[in-house]
Amino acid sequence: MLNRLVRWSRIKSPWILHLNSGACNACDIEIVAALTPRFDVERFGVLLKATPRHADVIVATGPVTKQIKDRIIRIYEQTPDPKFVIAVGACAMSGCVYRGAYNIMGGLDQVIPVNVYVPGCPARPDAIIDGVIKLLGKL
Amino acid sequence: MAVLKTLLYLLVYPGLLFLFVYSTFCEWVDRKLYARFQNRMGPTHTGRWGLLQPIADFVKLMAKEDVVPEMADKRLFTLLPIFSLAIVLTAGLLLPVWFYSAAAAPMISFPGDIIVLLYLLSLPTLVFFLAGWSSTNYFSTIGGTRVLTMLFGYEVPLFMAVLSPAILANSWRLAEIAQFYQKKPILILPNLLGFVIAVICVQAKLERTPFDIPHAETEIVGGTFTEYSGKKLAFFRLMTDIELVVSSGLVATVFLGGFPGGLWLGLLNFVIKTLFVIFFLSLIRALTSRIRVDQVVSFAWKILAPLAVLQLFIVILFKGWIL
Amino acid sequence: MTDLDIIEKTRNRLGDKVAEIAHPAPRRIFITVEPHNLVAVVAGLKKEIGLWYLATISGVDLGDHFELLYHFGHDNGNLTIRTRIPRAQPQVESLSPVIPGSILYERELQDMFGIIINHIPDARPLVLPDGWPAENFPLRKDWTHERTPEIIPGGKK
Amino acid sequence: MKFTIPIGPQHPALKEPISLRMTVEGEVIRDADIRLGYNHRGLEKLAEQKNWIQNLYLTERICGICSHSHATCYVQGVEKLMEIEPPKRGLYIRYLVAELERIHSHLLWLGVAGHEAGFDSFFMYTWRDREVVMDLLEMISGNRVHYAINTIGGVRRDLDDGQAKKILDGLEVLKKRSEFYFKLAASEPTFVARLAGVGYLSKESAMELCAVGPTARASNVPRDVRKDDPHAVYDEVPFEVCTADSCDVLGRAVVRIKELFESFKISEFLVKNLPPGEIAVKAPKRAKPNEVLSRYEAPRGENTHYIKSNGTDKPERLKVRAPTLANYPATVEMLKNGFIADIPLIFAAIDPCICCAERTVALIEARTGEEKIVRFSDLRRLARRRDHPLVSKRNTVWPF
Repeated sequence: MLNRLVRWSRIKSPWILHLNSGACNACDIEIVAALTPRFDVERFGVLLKATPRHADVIVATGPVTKQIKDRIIRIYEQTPDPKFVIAVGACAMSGCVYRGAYNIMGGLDQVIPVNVYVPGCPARPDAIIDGVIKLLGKL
Repeated sequence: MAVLKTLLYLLVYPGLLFLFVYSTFCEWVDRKLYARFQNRMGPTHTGRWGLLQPIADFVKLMAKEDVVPEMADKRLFTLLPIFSLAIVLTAGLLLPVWFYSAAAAPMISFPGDIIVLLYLLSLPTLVFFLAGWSSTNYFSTIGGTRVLTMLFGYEVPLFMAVLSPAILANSWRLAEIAQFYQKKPILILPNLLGFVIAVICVQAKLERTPFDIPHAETEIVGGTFTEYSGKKLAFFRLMTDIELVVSSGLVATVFLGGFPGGLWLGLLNFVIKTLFVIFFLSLIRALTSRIRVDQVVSFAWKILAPLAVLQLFIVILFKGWIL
Repeated sequence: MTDLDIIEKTRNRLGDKVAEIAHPAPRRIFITVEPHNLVAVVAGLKKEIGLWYLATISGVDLGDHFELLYHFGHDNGNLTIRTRIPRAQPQVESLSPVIPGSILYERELQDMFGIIINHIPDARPLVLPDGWPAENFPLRKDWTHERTPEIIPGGKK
Repeated sequence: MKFTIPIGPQHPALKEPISLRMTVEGEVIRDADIRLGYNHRGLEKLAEQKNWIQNLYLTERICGICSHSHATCYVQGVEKLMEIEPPKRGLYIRYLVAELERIHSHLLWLGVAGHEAGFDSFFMYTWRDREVVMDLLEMISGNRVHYAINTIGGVRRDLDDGQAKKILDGLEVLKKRSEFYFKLAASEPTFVARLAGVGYLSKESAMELCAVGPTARASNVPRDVRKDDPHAVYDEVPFEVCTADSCDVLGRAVVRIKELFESFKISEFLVKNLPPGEIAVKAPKRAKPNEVLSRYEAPRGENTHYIKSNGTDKPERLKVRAPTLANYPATVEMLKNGFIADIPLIFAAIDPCICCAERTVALIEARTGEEKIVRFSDLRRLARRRDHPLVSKRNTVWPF
């Protein structure tokens, strides 16, 4: 009973943290666009939080640069359990055009475990919302 | 029987349980209004019309991992959320809505309870400061100093604004002030200016836009609550919601004639009047942008405080000549 | 001020310091100078035709030489000052006394090509990511990058 | 009470990773140090390994907000190198997309500025209207963000009459909405109080530090590549360079709003005078050894691409200079002696696009200003004092 309540609350209230690990801004503005009136993710209880301590879901964009790698790991560790990671966009999945450049580690999964991949260059807001919902459906 | 009644009073209505449920409802109203002002829907999919959204947030936070930063003062860090919750719950008991028996217990209504209530409502601010300070995070520390700086600004105008209806009613007891205005509702009008000042100050006390400086997201991340997570954050959020209910209840008691009509009608009155105040609070939140902390202090002392003094003058002159 | 005016002025006032003036397209002027004359020419042009805006500095690896192109913008087009420095001794004077905004691009040059900028106000070596190996200059043609193998989470199927 | 606060690399005010280290005394910033490199992807090296067409894809992904501007700047240069002349109709469509992108970018900026100032309703309203222009862009190019409309020698997609009409309708809606909202924003005293007098950058320092774009124009430096270097269609299109003389964040907002209306005008002109004919010519695979400097006025300022070819199908060197990089020294100057509360606004005022700036690395350190230790008791006094004498000087009038 209690477990079901907790599970329900987790599904209904995913707070997200937006993490940019070297993206080109395209996915980022689409994530922000998902908050705005046309898409309005607050309908599903999604709130954009400022600090990793308050967040449940890390929405990360962009290929991982060598400089930011340690930061990403730190932010991931700062987020309290249970936590989930969504990689938004082709860059966060594999590195996209930047794959193989000297300062790129590759996709996000090279650094931290990823739960959901949302493809697209950039992913549309609809796709991002769909990614979040798919993640929640798996809980 | 008396013990049972007291227990019921403390835990169910109007104590813990009622305040919990009603404050989550108020948060939902606030969020929904804020979203509607912005052309959005607000929470819709959690319960009917998203009504359960704040409760879902609360339960989720309770079930989350609770991180205490290494550098923080652990005892203080853990105690503060509970302490602040206790403060606002106590403050909630002082509101004269709970008069279902004519002979109210003297512990909850006594001459001078308006002052106690005001001070109880000031305490959370100090708790915020301590919370920011004990997290030893740069952002929290800045947030903490901002909390205190703002306190110097809005507290005096708020006290003066609440003072004027009390002077007119010639009482320091919330229940009597409310009764006075229930008998002569027309006398609410001279206090209109005070009402506006009080609403603005309550907005500042609750740290909502344009006064959300201590936890301004784009400047200092989470401000005072940057390091708080899990249960503690849940308590702080619940506390803020209850503070919203209690302070709008205070404004409604003092300026809008309290909540007459026994148990059920009184409750209805309470809901309608607090929601009326909360509507204004949400409107201000949606219509303004955040101002700087120096602007808050100068605004409070240059505009709000003189206006509050003016309100006092109006009330004193009114009382001398007309009554 | 049209292109021809600028060319004429440059020729008249700074003719002894300028090696070559080219005008390949409308609103594009390329001036070639010796490295030791660079700062003097920029200062002169700033005084004569009000050249205050340095768009960027491009470095090109030409094998035994580095070519530096200082792209300036003016009210009516673009002026590029070109200079060449030997690879064996990659040194050039800093422009920052004349144009304070140049410091960024000079640091970029230091970082990407290993060109030493003399008298640069902030001489901290430019870092790529922290812990980038020294003497590795990514934009030199002889520098190649070895791709690190990637881990596939969950393993290959 | 002097300490350093780190802002970033992950910070809600910065949607992109960058690290600002602010030395603050209470609420007042004494020194600023910007550390880039979190977003450095090594694009210029990559470009040397890809051919001309592949690089088009790459340059588009320098930045997501002004993706068209980098691609256009690159394509302009490559067309010159290959000595081909794109047909007029293609050019008109290309610069129509460019102007629509400017509209989307400026609307985005206004929303972000509102968000940074804590004015979330303004943010929501502008972003709601931004969806109109996003729809138009999607209709023209098939994509919301990376339009990929450019190709070497012209554009990929044609515009038919129905679409042209839709664009004109959309622009009309946008014009009305923007006018209304900006009036609203101008009449909101808390918002204007937050912008006026903040982030002062004098004309002299703007010129000294080589500021570009709206940042420079708000300091009354009338620099606009579209006028200075009227490439492609810009010599046929009537428009004005917008400037402001208040040198603060309010000025930058005003410049952007004025430019928004210039862009409406230009787009309308381009749609109404769309010439008939082809949209693209065939481009050769290789370019003769040559060099070219291509400039383009992106929403944030001037883009400069220097392209050198060596006779193969790959560039010898592609140098990209994005406007944000040029504005960093000016930002450090603006941040000094401001309040912590103003950091996001000042930083947002240059409309930073870190991903643009960071295809290479840069590290700036501020020249250390006068410093003195301030005790806690002095802080309150400091907080009350009006630090900027400029607050009263409001010579920038809101355009409505």
